[in-house]
Amino acid sequence: MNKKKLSHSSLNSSITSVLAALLCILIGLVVGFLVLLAINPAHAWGDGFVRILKGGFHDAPYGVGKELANAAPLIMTGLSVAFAFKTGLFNIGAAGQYTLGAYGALYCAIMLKLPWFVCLIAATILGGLWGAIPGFFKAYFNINEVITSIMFNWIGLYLVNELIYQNGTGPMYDVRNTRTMNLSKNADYAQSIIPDFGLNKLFQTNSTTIAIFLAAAVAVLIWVVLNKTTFGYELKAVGLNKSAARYAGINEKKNIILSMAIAGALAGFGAGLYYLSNVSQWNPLNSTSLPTMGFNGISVALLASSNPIGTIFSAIFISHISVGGSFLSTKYYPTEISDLISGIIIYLCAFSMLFRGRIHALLFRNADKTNVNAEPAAPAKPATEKEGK
Amino acid sequence: MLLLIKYTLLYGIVLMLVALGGMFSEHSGIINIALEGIMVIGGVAGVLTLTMLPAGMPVFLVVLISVLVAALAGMVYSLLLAFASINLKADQTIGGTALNLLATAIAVVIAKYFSDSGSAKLNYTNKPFLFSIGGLELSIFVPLGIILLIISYVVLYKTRFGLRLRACGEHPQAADSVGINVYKMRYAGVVISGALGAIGGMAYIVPPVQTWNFEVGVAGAGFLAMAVMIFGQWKPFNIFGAAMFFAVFKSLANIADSTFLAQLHWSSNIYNMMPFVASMIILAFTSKNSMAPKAEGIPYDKGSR
Amino acid sequence: SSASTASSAAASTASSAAEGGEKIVKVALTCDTGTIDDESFNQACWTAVSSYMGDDCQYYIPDADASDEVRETKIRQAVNDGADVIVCVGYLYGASLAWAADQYPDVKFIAIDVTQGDIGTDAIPANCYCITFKEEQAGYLAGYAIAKDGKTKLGFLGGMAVPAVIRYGYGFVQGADAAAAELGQNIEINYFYGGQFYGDANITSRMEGWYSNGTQVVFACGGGIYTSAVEAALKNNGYVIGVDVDQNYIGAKGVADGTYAYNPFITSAMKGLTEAVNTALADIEAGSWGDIAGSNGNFGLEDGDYIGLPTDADSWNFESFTTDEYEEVKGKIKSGEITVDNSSDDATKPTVSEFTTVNYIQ
Amino acid sequence: MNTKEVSVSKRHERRVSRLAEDFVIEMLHITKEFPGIKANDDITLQLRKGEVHALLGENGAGKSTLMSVLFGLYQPEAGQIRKNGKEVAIRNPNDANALGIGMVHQHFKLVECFSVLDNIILGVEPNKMGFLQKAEARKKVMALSEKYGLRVDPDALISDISVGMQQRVEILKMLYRDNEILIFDEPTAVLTPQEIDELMEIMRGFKKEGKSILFITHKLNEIMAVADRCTVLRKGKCMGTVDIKDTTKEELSRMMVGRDVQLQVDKKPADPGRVVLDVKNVTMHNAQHKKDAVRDISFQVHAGEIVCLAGIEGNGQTEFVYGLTGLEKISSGKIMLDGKDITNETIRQRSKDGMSHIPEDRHKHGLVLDYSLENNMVLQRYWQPEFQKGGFIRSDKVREYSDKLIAQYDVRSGQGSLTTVRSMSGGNQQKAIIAREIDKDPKLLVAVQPTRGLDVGAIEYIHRQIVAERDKGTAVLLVSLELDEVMNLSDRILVMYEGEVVGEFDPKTTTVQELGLYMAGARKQGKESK
Ligand SMILES: Nc1ncnc2c1ncn2[C@@H]1O[C@H](COP(=O)(O)OP(=O)(O)OP(=O)(O)O)[C@@H](O)[C@H]1O
Ligand SMILES: Nc1ncnc2c1ncn2[C@@H]1O[C@H](COP(=O)(O)OP(=O)(O)OP(=O)(O)O)[C@@H](O)[C@H]1O
Ligand SMILES: [Mg+2]
Ligand SMILES: [Mg+2]
Repeated sequence: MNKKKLSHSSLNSSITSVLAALLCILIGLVVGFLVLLAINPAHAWGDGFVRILKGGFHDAPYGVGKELANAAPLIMTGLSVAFAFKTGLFNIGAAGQYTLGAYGALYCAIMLKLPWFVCLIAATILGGLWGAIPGFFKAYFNINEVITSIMFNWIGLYLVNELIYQNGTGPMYDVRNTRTMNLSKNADYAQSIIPDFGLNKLFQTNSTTIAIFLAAAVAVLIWVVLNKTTFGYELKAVGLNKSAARYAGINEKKNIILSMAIAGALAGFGAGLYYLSNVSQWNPLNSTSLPTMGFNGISVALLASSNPIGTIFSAIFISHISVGGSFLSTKYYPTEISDLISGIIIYLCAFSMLFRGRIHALLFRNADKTNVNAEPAAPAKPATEKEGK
Repeated sequence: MLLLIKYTLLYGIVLMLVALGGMFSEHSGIINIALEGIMVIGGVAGVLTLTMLPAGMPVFLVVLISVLVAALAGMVYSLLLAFASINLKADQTIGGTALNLLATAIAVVIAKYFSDSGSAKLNYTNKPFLFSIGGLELSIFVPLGIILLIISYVVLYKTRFGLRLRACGEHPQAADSVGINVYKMRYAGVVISGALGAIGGMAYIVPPVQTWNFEVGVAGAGFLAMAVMIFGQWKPFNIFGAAMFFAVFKSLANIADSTFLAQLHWSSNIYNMMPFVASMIILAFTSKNSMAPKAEGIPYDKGSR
Repeated sequence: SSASTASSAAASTASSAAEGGEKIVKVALTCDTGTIDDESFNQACWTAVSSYMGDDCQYYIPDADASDEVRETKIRQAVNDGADVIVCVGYLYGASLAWAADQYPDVKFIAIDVTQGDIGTDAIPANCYCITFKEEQAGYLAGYAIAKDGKTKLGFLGGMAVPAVIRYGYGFVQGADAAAAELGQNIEINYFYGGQFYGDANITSRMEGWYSNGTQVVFACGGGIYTSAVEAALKNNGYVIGVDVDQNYIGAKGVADGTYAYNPFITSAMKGLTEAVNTALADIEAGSWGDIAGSNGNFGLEDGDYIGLPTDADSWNFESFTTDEYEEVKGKIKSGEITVDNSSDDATKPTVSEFTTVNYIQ
Repeated sequence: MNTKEVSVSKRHERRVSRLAEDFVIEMLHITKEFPGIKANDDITLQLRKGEVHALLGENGAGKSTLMSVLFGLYQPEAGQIRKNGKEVAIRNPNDANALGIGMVHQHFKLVECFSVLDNIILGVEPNKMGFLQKAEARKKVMALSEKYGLRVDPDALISDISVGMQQRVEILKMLYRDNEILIFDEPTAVLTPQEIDELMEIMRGFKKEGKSILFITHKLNEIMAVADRCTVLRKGKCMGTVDIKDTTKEELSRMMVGRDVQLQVDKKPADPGRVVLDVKNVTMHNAQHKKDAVRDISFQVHAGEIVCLAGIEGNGQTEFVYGLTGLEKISSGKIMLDGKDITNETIRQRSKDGMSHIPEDRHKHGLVLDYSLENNMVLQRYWQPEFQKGGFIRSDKVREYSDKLIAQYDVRSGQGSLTTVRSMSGGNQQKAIIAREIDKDPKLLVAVQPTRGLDVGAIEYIHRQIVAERDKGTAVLLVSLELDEVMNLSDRILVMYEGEVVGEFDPKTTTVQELGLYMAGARKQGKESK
């Protein structure tokens, strides 16, 4: 009977979360449409709203391929943030960890010419290291990870730029392109590119690799770790109550660092997926903005209410509307409309707990009314009285 | 040297203003991570106002109106944070992060809408904001900032409002139990931070150039200001000191090649990194007795005990 | 599938136009970075296109940090929106062009600042016409003129270290060096890339550092970055040299509306963007696309007046340097008497005489 | 109301008590609901002028809620409040304050980093155009402090002063506002016996001044000592009001829980076996102060006996327990558990070696409040092969085990094993911890204030569990501030003062008074106590 109750109530809560997310999306889209109307009413529907809604399908299959190529790293940064959330930490440092991951992947690909999976591992490790630092500061100095992560985002950016650029002489730096070497332009790097198994052909793109499947697989793995293992139990316990975890014999310092390291590793892995799919190259001259992938990860995690499986879908959605936004005609609309929409959605997500409550109340009003101080079930009582004496 | 002072002041005042904003918000119990976004909003509002004011207007009025509009915009924008985190009890860091993402998008959309060419670039004049004393050119934001600093100190420590505000950030239940409206005080804290943050955003953009591309945002200055606030231990004058400390690094990074530091041949990446590294080190040393308001980040629920 | 219909539709209109006298239906301009109103590179090209085409044109600019993929998407979009001629502005389009030219054989591509090397194919694709300029010559002229004009402390402020900017810069150094050697006068050049194509407090403060340390003129070479140089110059009675187009009008406008106390633009190092784009579009409509397609028009002084300084009285703000001297040195370049090294490798700096000190700042 | 009626009512107190004029405050038919529960169900409480009126009830009976309604923190769904016979609306603490109602909350409402003075004036700051005028406030505070013997240093920070002193600040807060009706919500839970006596004295003083007092406590002794009348609540309902003169402790507790409660634990004499815990010369440094928190402590606990560490709060008990259980490192000394040196073992290892720990602070250490009850039930054992296989949690086994404990220990909650522990009442949370720790079958049970803040029913239950554990042969180390508990439960008592063990006693031969002297540091046994 209890089992049934569990599956029932957890199903209810997932339905509620999904509905809440959909509601956020709906409101975001409506506001987006209003903005389109305000800017240029004549084209708001066909040239504006429909393009955003259609996303990659506006230019299928190419657009869809692009959407997937972008979704893969987004799933990972989303997972990075979501994983940290689940363990009680706010990883706003995914951008920095992603930066380091990019460096790791590109260094192994360009300098060491290693196979793609090795490069991916390198990206994961470097991202993990960069994530571990704020974890360390949190564990040993009790400094809020948010502030540390923010600082290490910038430190990471400057560091990686310096390492790659080296005043224009860096061996990974392609002076002609002002980017790192283009992996697909040189047969030397072929083994470092993630295989695509015909996906590029299918989508008529150059960078749709199996990255999306790798990312989805990792998401499932993270879900299992968090929900089914003792390791996940420990991590969550530390996140929810450090002192109690310590009391329970869990090494809370180690676990905080581990949590952040894993979160960082996930972000680093995402960078690996992105750069090793050769979606883009690193531009070390850019010293004023962090990779947006890192911050969009926060959006993804929020939209998924930190459910690892949910990040797969929310990442694809975010990627969908931003590809849609990029198909907006500059003649009528700024492409930033899609950023605006996702910004609004995330803002709404920030208090989606409220929606969730309302939706839950609406849907399951009669299903699970509970009384906190309920008397225990009848048969339990005599047994305890006997026990007491 | 004069130049170093000038740019240290210029940049330091920006950081200080924004950090003071953050301080008010945190003393009321709300972590305002949206400062970066508020700066952008303040910047775009102030700059737009500048472009729209008629040419012949007296300098004094130009400054007054544009700064007020910026502050107002920041206050309105910060209401979004206040609403989410006070009324709806949303997670403050998450709400703030969302507002940061949103701010740049809003600023770009607005700037593109208003600029003639459809780019996110706005042209304006900064003349009304500059004046010089004996060869040292300063922006109006320097005296304004100093005044706001002193006012901040007085308000925080010498007035009834300040006492109540701090009580709300330290122990909202206690404040509530003596009849202080915690929600109202928190709104006040956040809105003040909106105003200061927005003025800071304008101070960041306007004095040094007369064209701004809003796609750039404010390049992390808001986040740095948060570091300044922590480094300054949530106290006005300490924040001033911390801001100047950061600003010296920043200015050195830029004018290093005009000073003896040019010999070191450090790249600007290294200079840029330094304030962050320095504040990490200092944070590590001062972490043991942090003065952070105790209730910051925790939504206040009248019902909970 | 909507894409394929769209592109085939575009293709068919293009081909029918070809039969009916090469009428251009729609031109798309795609930029690589910066803004459309950067008062230089992008803007000059856009002005050329829009004044030629009227309403039948549209521009596309990706985000600041876009990838090849994104640029390909921009081209795709342009085709989907019905463009039959696409002007790709900026060397970053190289890789995307390799793909696009292949993908859309019926679309005509005019690629500005793009070389075969940038595209990376064995030959320039048959439906692509590359336009490049010898920026080093423009830089040389500016450097020579300013040093000849008696300025001894110069500065070069690049946007990002991209090939065109580097050529301008190195040309500038070579020109200034040549004048210094001629005059037997020691000169000093601060050389720096801002890493961005816009001005802000960082750049302004650096420029103020230069000017207040005696730098007289800065060659501001990188889209919107000039704003910082101008800002700093005005505070220190310094001057700037414009780039790409005659930027004197910016100063004049500033003086007129009171933003600037005086016009700080001494001169500008120009390349004939508008002319080149206009000529190419006219060639298409005149039916001579076949002559230029698949080739690289590398415009320098040898080929005509594609490069130079503005000689209008308004724009000529030198103290002593005369137009005659200018014509003389220009002639020498034209004739090949002077060759300007056209390296655009950031890592190898131009060689200079003992009169010149270049202070490369990282 | 008029004076004549007052004097009449004084003469015929009992008979005419239903006359409205008799009371300063009347709360009539108050109902207050929270989601899922009626915290107050048609409760009527009438307070006379100049009386101490006690409010008694189990945990969660609704006492604090009722007082919060009176103080304007909550709005009732039904019922009315009258002051001096006139109906009043109390929408917030300001209204309450205006009516002369003040409250000392169960958990102090003081801003730690503010000075005493700032805390007192907060909310009613004397000011000129918004600028604080502290000088006059200081004068008034000093005068009040003088008058009622409430010694405080107005400039000290709250974080630097003792709990007793903090309570004085709370009381001064009420007096500063000229309150006539004073509510004390469990004021003695945190005080030492001496401080409790002091507080009782102060209350009597107030009574003499004509102030009326509402006094919530779980300690029947205190009610008997100071209260005039007592209203009893049970599960949100009013069980009636009685005169203290006419009642007994037993009757009160029966009213409260609805059955007879044994206030005295009956237990067999102890039968101590082998030495289970051997503490040798343990010293611990204190992070904040130079003085050592724990100084050279040595003692033993045998199997089958309950040894109690008694003492006033802050004399090193907490630190010592942290050292013993591994939460903190000890500076020197040695700890042996059943013959094994565990001085440098990890917390996990100590647990494996047979140590169970009922922590002092159940919210901080004892529970992960946002975990489900079942997850909390295995907090100390989730890693055992019984509950995991290859790193994967065997959730069916966890559920089974948790259901078993819940049934066995009568842990009440809304959704059984799936309940989020945060939503459970304090008593049931404590029961869950006790179930978990006892079911581990420990060799040594360290129980720190196992009944803090619980009602007599829950206390009785927990005491029985601890005695049963002892009878099974477990060594029990009890740390308690509650002298009744100490006397009731222990087989041996060690008194700690300033980090040292200053005496060892047999509960059968010692008295509370004697213990009090040792706890206050007035006396000290020779070194033989080791
Ligand atoms: N803020 C709240 N939200 C929901 N339910 C609450 C809230 N406060 C109290 N309750 C409910 O009201 C009941 C009464 O709580 P209250 O705090 O008044 O009890 P109490 O008698 O003071 O208990 P204790 O002796 O432990 O202090 C509780 O059992 C609880 O279920
Ligand atoms: N904010 C809240 N939301 C929901 N329920 C609450 C809230 N605060 C308290 N409760 C309820 O109040 C009840 C008792 O809470 P309370 O804090 O009074 O416990 P307690 O018995 O006094 O324990 P303690 O001695 O630890 O204070 C619990 O059943 C809990 O469900
Ligand atoms: Mg209570
Ligand atoms: Mg309680």
